[in-house]
Amino acid sequence: METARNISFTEKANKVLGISPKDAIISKSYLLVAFAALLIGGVLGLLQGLNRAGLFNLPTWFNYYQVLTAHGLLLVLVLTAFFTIGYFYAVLSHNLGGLLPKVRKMAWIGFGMKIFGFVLAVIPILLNQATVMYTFYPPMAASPIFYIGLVFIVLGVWMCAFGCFTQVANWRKNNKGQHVPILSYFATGVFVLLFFGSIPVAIEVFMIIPWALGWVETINVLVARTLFWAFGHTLVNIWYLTAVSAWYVVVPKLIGGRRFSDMLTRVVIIMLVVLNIPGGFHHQIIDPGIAESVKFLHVFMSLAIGFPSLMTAYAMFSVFEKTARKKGGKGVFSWFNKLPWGDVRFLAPMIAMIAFIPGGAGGIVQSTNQLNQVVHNTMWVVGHFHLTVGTTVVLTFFGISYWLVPFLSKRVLTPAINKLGVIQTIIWTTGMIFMAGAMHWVGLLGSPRRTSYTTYFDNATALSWDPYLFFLAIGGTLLMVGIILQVYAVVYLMFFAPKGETEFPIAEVENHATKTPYWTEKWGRIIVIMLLLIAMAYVIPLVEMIINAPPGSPPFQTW
Amino acid sequence: MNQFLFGFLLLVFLALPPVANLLESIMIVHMHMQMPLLVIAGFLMAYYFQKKYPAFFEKWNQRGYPGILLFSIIMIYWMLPRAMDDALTSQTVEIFKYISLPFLAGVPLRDSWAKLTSFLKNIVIISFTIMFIMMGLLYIAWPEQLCNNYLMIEQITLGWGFITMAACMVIYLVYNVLIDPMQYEGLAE
Amino acid sequence: MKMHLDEKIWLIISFGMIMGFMFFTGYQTFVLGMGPPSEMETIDPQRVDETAPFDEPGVYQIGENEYEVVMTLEIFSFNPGEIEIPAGSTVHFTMTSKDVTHGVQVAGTNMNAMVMPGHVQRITQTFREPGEYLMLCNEYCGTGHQFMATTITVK
Amino acid sequence: MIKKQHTAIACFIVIVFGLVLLYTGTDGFTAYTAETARVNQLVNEQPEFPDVTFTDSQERTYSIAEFEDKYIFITFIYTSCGDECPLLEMNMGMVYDQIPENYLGEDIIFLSISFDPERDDPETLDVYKDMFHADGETWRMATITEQSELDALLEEFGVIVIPDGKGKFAHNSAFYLVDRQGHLKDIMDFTDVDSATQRVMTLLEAKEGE
Repeated sequence: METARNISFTEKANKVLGISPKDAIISKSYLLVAFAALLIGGVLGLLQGLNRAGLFNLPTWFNYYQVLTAHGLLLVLVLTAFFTIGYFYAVLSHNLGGLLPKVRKMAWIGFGMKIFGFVLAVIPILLNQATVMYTFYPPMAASPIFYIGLVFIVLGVWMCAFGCFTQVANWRKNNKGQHVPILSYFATGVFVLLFFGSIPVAIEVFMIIPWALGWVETINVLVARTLFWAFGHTLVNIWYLTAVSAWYVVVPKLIGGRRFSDMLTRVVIIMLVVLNIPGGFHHQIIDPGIAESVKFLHVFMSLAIGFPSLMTAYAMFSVFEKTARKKGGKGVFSWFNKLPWGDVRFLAPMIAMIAFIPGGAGGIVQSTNQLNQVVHNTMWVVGHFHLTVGTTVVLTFFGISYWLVPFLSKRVLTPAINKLGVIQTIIWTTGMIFMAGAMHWVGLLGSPRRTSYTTYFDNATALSWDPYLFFLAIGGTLLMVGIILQVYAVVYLMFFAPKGETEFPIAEVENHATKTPYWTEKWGRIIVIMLLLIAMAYVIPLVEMIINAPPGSPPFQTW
Repeated sequence: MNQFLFGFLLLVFLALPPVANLLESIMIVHMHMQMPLLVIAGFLMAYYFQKKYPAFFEKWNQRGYPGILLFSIIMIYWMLPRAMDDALTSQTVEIFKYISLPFLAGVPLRDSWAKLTSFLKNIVIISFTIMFIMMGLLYIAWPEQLCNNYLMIEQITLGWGFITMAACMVIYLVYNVLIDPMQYEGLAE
Repeated sequence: MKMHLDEKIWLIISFGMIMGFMFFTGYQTFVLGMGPPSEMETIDPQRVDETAPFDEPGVYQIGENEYEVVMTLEIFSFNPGEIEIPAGSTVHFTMTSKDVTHGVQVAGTNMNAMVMPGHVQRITQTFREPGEYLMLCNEYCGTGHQFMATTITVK
Repeated sequence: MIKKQHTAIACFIVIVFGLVLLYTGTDGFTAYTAETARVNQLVNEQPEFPDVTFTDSQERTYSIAEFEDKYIFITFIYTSCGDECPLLEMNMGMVYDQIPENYLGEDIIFLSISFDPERDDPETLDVYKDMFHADGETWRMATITEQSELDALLEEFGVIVIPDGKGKFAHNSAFYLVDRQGHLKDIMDFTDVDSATQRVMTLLEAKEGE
């Protein structure tokens, strides 16, 4: 117990005075960029939805596929990455006694690199020289500047990851033998995944750049695609892990309860980190050049991620029930009424969690061989990730923003904004039900993803899809309204809300909780196990793809 | 007791003919998945034996040397290309695999690992790393099929599998050298 | 670690569910032969037109009610463009791409496969009901992607 | 003190056990791969060439009795093979060229056996034969159309053929020598042409001395 006295002065000061202004501005900048990306990406999304439904024609100088590339890049990469980093740097600052000066510097360098990289990537998109989607499958070749931009984004992310590791290592040195606070533990897991998950895409981009510049003639298409999905799949699960952190730690506090077993929470994080990267192949289930046995192995790896998610589901509902019963809720379901449904900080993540029930089930469907074949590359997939990323993750982020932004700006959440938030959440949910629902359904009928409005020469089957696409457009319009409200709320809370103190909500563990074993802190071992699993998943197919490679493909520009 | 049960179930599961056939049909899975899983099964079951015969382990494996030696010998034997082929063609060798890996490698590994000093642990890891690198290079570079039951491409894959395993162990060793646990763990444990 | 009984039951159910999925997937793939299209054959993507069988794309009858369709894909068309077969035929598609990655999907059936340059892809589909089936490209392949489609007429 | 002894004894037992294990596992440190073990065993056992019906490049059919009282120099191949078989056949040709003409056809016959009867019909074999300048008489190329007979031969002579699912086979390559009584005499490394020639010549000349 000696170590308890070691808590540094800054840490105490932080608890009393709130976040230091220098740290706050880092997180605020990240969040502002995130929500700016949401606004622009949302507008582009609306244009697409309207075009897809045949209600609106895009001009030739800014076509559907350009819009789609930008929409994907802004929302999948910028919004989520910037929000996650902003959120977790606030966590690190709050949990671990303020950021170290060098960590702060690293966060700023990372910020600059990412913005610079992003600008580099966007210019060719606007010039219609990089209309390759955010998945940029070779042999489609964009302008080399696009890929160089991506390199800077990855380097920026790595900078932030190392900032986090430095901060955590420093804290542990000053607090020997103690467990890293749970949210910082989540941050460590997320940054470990961000770092290792982006290595494959970095390799892919380094393969592409000399090829796009014309220094080498051909490229191995399948290897590039495999490397992309080793990263792409990890990425979505990183956002998911970020959302899960709020569910485990923040939501129980907001409903006035305690959080679920600390040990189990850490085990879930470890499992999500260890099992994540090997799951990428379920995006390639119907690709040629990968043996059926290897695909089967990967079905296993993909489904394994379902296990910690199901553990999470149990944990959450257990916390809800316990808390509500303590408040006098009775019967099998009536305790449900005791939850603070009128509080947007609870409502948004709660709906997010509920959305993950069909979202996760859809995910299991897609990662299973035969079912994947039915829905692969149809609108179903788009519906799926608008349900998981667009609802589960983003709605949790929205919920976080209602306390994180005022916490950072030393302001308070007013009842009016809370009400606006509740309305926003309902609009968002309705919009997503329309949009994701229509997408799932029309996908089952065979409508392909990533295709601008077409009737395929007035084909009867294609014409029968139109009514569903119309629902998609309605959903998209509602979502646009939701985005405007959300961005307004964030700007208001950041700059105009009344001054005051907002608490960083972190729930306590149960009183009689069992002690968490110390091995959970040994990240070195966890990372080695993760690398072994990655090797198990990727050595076989990559050796096959490289040794038995067909002659490579030259670059194509098909837009 | 739970651990013994899990280990035993794992062993039974691995011994089921369809599972065994599937795992043995791919060379790298045979060596780097089935065999380690068998060792893990033994590792889990060891707990029961340690509880049941504490005197035996105390007497004959006092400092862990004989145990780790036995573990290494069994592992080396199963790294022979010959052994893998024999396991597929001869029933006796296959049965020997299911006995030797859990009980002669997994059990002594658990008992010995707890008794070895960290210096010796590192020595063991280093020797296995060197062995894995050499086996890896052999499998990658050898111009002929080393195992009659597996294709050349599988052999190369297995070679790279060895190299990646070795790389993981190197990372672990570097981590052990660079990071002093005393700096982080203190005396609280 | 202390675990409640209901939690144990939940974890066992979760684990069982995942293993169940695995079992059925494995059974369908390896026993019923319903695995996903995973052709391992490769081809030089720049010499597709000179490589058999793709030097002569077309529809070939290979047995009673059995056809082989040798097909090349390039932006933004399928070759052969028109396919006509009698109802109840089983069609074996042998496909490859001459340029970028394409996807082949026939709406209203389970036929769905990626076609990548450098790789041959094979998939078999039986068309029982007569009708016009829409075959389209479901992987973004360029500006004209939305026009890359053809019909399979089943009589 | 006693405890230290226990450790020593245990280590000793383990090492002895290990040596025994490795000794038996490698046939006394002679065979580290199953291939070597197989060759050693075959040469020791000298199995008899089973009764099969050949179909050669000239569409003749005959059994092993055709070559009675002659040495037979055998390779196992398939003509669609890309890398290994042409090399094997080229080396076989080099052995063939070094054998004095008077032995050819009289005391020794060269025989390339295809294990891919489905594709290697007489015409294919005939074309393949010319690629290596085999005359079809003293160096014949044949296949065994009856699958069960073929399998029996491959099994008996330990030739392992695994189809890779892409129309190719993985197989082990060597020179096989069958003696005048129809028993397997030796299996030789096909990459070492000179030793193989030497071995064959010694056997052929031994007869002359009789």
